[in-house]
Amino acid sequence: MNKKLKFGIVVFPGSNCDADCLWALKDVLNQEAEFIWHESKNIKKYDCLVLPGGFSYGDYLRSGAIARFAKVMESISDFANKKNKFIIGICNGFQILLEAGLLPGAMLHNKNLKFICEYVNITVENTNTPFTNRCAKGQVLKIPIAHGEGNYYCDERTLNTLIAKDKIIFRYCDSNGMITDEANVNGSIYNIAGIMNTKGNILGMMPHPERAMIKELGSEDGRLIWQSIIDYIKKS
Amino acid sequence: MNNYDIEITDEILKEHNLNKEEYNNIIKILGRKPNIVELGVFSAMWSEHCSYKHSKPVLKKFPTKGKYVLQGPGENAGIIDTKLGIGIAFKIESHNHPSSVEPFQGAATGVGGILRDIFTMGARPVAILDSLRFGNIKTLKTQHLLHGVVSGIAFYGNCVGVPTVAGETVFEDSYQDNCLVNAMTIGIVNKNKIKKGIAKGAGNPIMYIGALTGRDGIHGASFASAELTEENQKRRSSVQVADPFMEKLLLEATLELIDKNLVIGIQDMGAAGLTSSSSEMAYRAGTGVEIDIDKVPKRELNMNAYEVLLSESQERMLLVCKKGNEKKVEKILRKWGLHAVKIGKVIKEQKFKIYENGKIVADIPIRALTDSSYKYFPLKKQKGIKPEYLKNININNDDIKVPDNIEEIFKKLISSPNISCKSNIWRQYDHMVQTNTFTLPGSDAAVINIKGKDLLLSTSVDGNGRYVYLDPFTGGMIAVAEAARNVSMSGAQPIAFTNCLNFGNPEDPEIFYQFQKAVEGMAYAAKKLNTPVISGNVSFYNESPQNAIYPTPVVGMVGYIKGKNKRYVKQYFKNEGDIIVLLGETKEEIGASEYLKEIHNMVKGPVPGIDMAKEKALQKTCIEGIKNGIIISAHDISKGGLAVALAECCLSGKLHNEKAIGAYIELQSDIRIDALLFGETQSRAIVTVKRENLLRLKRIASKNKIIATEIGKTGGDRLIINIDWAAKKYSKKLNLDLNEIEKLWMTGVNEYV
Amino acid sequence: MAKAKIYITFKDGVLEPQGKTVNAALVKMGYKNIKDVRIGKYIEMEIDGNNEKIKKEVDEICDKLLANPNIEKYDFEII
Amino acid sequence: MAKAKIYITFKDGVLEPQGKTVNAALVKMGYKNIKDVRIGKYIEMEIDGNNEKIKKEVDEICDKLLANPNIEKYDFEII
Ligand SMILES: Nc1ncnc2c1ncn2[C@@H]1O[C@H](COP(=O)(O)OP(=O)(O)O)[C@@H](O)[C@H]1O
Ligand SMILES: [Mg+2]
Repeated sequence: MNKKLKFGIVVFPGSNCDADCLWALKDVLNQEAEFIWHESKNIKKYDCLVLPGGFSYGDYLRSGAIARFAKVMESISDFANKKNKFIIGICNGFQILLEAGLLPGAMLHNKNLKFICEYVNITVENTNTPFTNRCAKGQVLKIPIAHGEGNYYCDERTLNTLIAKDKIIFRYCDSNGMITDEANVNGSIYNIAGIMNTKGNILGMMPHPERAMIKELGSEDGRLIWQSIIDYIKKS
Repeated sequence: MNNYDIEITDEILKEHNLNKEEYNNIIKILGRKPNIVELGVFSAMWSEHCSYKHSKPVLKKFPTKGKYVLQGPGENAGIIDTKLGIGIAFKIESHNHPSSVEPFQGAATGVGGILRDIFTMGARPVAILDSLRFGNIKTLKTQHLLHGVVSGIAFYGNCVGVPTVAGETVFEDSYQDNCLVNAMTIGIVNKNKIKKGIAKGAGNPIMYIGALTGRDGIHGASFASAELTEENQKRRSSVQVADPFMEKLLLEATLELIDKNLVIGIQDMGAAGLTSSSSEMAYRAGTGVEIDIDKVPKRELNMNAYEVLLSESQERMLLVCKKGNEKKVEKILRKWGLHAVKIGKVIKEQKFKIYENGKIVADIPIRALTDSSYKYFPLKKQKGIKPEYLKNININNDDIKVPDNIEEIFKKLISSPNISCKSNIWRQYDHMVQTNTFTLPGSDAAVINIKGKDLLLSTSVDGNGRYVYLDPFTGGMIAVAEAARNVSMSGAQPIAFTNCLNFGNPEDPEIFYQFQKAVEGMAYAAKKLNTPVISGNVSFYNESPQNAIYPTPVVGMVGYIKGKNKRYVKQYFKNEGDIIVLLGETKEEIGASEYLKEIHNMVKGPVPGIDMAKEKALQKTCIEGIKNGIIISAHDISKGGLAVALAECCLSGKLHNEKAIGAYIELQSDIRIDALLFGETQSRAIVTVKRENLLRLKRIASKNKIIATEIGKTGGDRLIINIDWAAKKYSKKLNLDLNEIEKLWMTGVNEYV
Repeated sequence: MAKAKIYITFKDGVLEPQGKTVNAALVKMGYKNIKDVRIGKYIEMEIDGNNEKIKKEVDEICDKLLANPNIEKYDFEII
Repeated sequence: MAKAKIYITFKDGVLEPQGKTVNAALVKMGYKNIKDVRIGKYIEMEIDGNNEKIKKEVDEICDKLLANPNIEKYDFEII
C-alpha cells in the first residue's frame, strides 16, 4: 500500500511555483513527482497533474489566456475524462483551467487592484471530494495567497449551479470560519477561493497549498489537500 | 550610409558630458579625432556611472578580503563561500533617476537589472530586497512615486518568481525631488558553476541573447550621471519598459546554458549596454572584441551604430561560448522561446572594433575604456572640504524641554511615516514564492532557508541618511553596524555586505567630503565586524537645483545560521510570561533621532555615538544566546528608541500569523524620559528568555561585557511602562492599549499604498 | 497589409474593479460629472491577407484568445 | 449625457511586451500572417456637460490620470 503516486507538474514559460510543488510532493510528502514541459503530449502515466502558480506568458493579455493554448493542454481534457485521473490548478493554474473552460467562471483584478501576498483563512465547504477528504466540514485552513487577479467571477446561473451541486470547495473566511466581506480579500463572488468541476476530478484554487507544508513557513495546512488526493487515489 | 565623421563642436562635447581635457585625451589615445560613434562610446564609458571616476580612489578603503570571500568587487556581483559547496552571490544597485522620472518602469527595470547581475554569475536568485527613500508622504508627488515604485517592484519580482523578502522605506524632505530606489538580489550558486564576465579565447563567438535592441535609454548612461533638471525630466523617450516575462525566460535559459557548460563568459547589458558589456568582458580577459552592428537584433528601423552601441534596452545578455558550440547554445535558447545571434568574435588585439555595413566605425583600445590605471583614464582626484553646515549642527540636550505628554508623543511617533508599519508595501510583493522564507517581512532581518543544506541566510538592508548628513563618519559606521545588528538579531553571524552609495554631486567638495567620510566610517565598521564588502554601486548627482539628498549609504548585509537545527528567532514576543531583558546601556542621546525630528521638528546632532567593540559584543551575545536556544525573541533598538522597539515586539507577531502580546515593563532610570524612551543609543537590543534561562543569558552577556537588565515580563493586551527615577523620587507610567497602538502603527504609510 | 482595430470591453453586469476605482478617483479629483468608467482593451494588429479572410480570422482570434467570452465582448474594424 | 471613447497606446519606439507576446502566441497557434500586435487601453466614460467643456476635461483626464505621458499617447472621441 506504500506505492507512491505519480504527480506531473506542468511547466509553462513563466510558471514559477513549479519547483515549490515539486518540493512539496517529492521532498515533503515523499511521492513521485516530475516536471512536464508545456509542449509535451505524453501525460497518460500520471495519476495527478498539477498546474502550478506563476505568470505563464507574463499573464500579459489575461492571466492564463495564452497558456491554455499550450500543446500539453490538448491532451488535458482527454486526461480528465479518464477514470481515476485528477488535476489541480493552483493560482495561475486555476486561471488557466478557467480560460480553458475546464472550470466555469473567470478571474478579475483584485478589488483593491493590487497584488496581495499574505496568509488567508479558507473554510472547507465540501469534504466529500478527492481533494478534501482529510478535512472536516467547515474546517478553517490557513494557506497563503499571492495574486493580482484572483477575484473570481461567474454569472448568477453558474453560481447557483456551483452551489446546488456542492462544487464550491473553499471560501475565504475569518479566523473563526465566518464568511465575511472583510475576509473576502480579493472581492471574489460568494467568497469563492476554490471550485471543482462537475465530474469532481478537477480542482482550481487561488491559495497555495504548496506554501503551507512545514511549520517554519507558517502553516502545515496545505498538506491536508495533497494528502487527501494521495489517500483518495490509493483507496480507489 | 551613415556619416559619423562630423565636426565635434563644444556643443556636442557638452551633450556628451565630456570636457576639453577629456576630449584631447581621446585624440591622444586614438592618434586622431574620434568620430561621433567613438565619442559616444567614450562618453558612456567615461561617465561616472561606468567609470567610477570620482569614487574609485575612495572605494579602495573598503576591506574586500576574508575567509568567506570567493569573489570581491569588480564582477557583476560578489560571492561569499558557505563552505558547504555553494556560494552566495549578492549585490545592490540603484535606479534612482529612472524611478524619479517614471516610477513604475524605473523601479521595475531596476529590479530586472540587479536580477541579471546575479544570474549572469550562474547563481539562481533566491531573494530581493528594496531600499526606498521618498520626500514628504503628505505630498501628491510622493504618493505618486511611492505607488509607482512599489507596484513596479511588485510587477517585476512577482512575475520572475523571486521573493522580495525585506527592505526599508524612509520619508525625508531631502528626497522630495530625488527619490532613491535601491534593489538588492541574493542568489545561490554551485561553487564549480560560477561564471564571470570574461571574453576569453580569440576566435570564440560573441552571442547576443534576449530582447531586441531599441532606442531605449540612449544617453542613459550619461543621462544617469547628470543632475536631474527640468529639461531632463522632459527627455522622456529614454524610458525603458520592463518585460519580466522575458527576464524569466532569460534567467532559466542562462542557468541552463551554464549548467550544460556552454558558457565561457557572460554579462548582462546594463548601463551603456553593448558597449560596456563587451569592452568589460574583453578587458577582464585581456582580449579584444569585434562586433558587427548589422547582426545585432533590432526592434526599430534604421538604427545606427551609435544608437545600437549605446542603447540600454532591458533584458539582454552577451555571451561568449566556445567556437563550435553555437548550435547548442541556440538550441537551448529556442527551447525557452528565445534566440541567440552571433554578433561578433573575441580577438587577440586588445581593441574594441565595431563594424557597420562592412566598414569599421569604431576602433578603440579596450584599456582606454575600462582600465582606471590607464594613462588617459579620466580619474578625478577630487578633494573634500568639510561642509559649512557641520560647524553648527549639534544641539545641547538642555535646550530641549523635557516633555510631559509622553503617551501622546509615543502615539505620534508610532504613527509617523518612518516608524509605522510598512505591511501594505510588502503585501504587494510575493515574499513567499520559492518556499524558503522562514522569517517574513516585519522582523529585523529576513531568514531564507537553503533547502538541502544545514544553512539559513539572514539578510537586511539599512541606511540612515540623516545620521550621515549630521556626522558622515559616525553615520557611515552606524549604517554597517545596524545592518549587521539586524542580521544578528535573527541569530545569524554577519558575513559580508554590499553597499549602494547615494550622494549628491561629487564635483562639489563638500559633497565629496560627505562621501569620503561616510566610506571611511563604513570601512572602519566593516573591519571591526569582520564583514568585508563584496560588491556595490555608486549613485552620484542625486540633487535638484534646490538641494542635494542627504548622503545615503545603504548597506545590504548577509549572514549565516549554520548547524543541523538551524536555530533562529524573530523580533516579536513569542509567549506570555517570558522575561524581557534589555541588552546594552541607554545613554542620554536625543540628537539625530526620529523623536527630535517628529516632535521638535529638528534635524540636529549629535548623532548617537557608537563603539564598535561594544557593538560586536552585543551581536555576539545575541547570536550565542539564540544558538543555545536561550533567547526566544530578539529585536534591536533603532528608530524611535526603546519605547517603539518594545511596541514592535508586542505587535509584530500579528504580521507573522501569530498574535500580539503585551508587556509589563519597569525601568529604573537616571536619565531624562525622552532620551530613555525615544533616544537612539546604539548597540542595544530587547530579548526574551524563559525565567529559568535568565541566568544563562546573563552569563553570556557578562562574558561579552554587555549589560543585561531584566526589565519586565510579556503578557496581557497592553504595553505598560513604569519608570522610576529613584534619585529624584519620581515615577511615571505609560499605559497603552495594544489595539489602539496597532491601529496607529498601521496608519502613517499603509494608508498611502 | 491590413490593419485590425479591436475593442474589448467588459460585458454589462460584470463589475470590473478597475473602472470603478478610476471613476472614484476622478470624482475625488473634482470631476464630479463623470458617471461611469469602463476600462477595456484596444488592440491593433497588422495582418497579411485578403479582406474576407482577415475578417473571419480576426473574429476567430478575438473569440479564442483576445477576449474571454465569460466576461468580455469585442468589436473590431479592418482598415 | 455624452460618451467619451478613449484609446491609449504606447508611443512609437517604446517596447510593448504584451503585444509582442500575444503576437508570438498567435503565430504559434498558426496565424502566421499576423505581423504586429500592439495592446493598449480602450476606455469608455459617461459624462455630463456641454461638448466643449467635456472635450477639454477628457483631454485633461487622459493627460493627468488615464495615460502615462512618459510612454503612452492617447486619442479620444466624444459621441
Ligand atoms: N520597502 C520594503 N520592502 C520590503 N520590506 C520592507 C520595506 N520597508 C520595510 N520593510 C520591512 O519592514 C520591517 C521594518 O523595517 P525597518 O523599520 O527598516 O526595520 P529595522 O529598523 O529593523 O531596520 C523589516 O522587516 C523590513 O524588511
Ligand atoms: Mg532592527
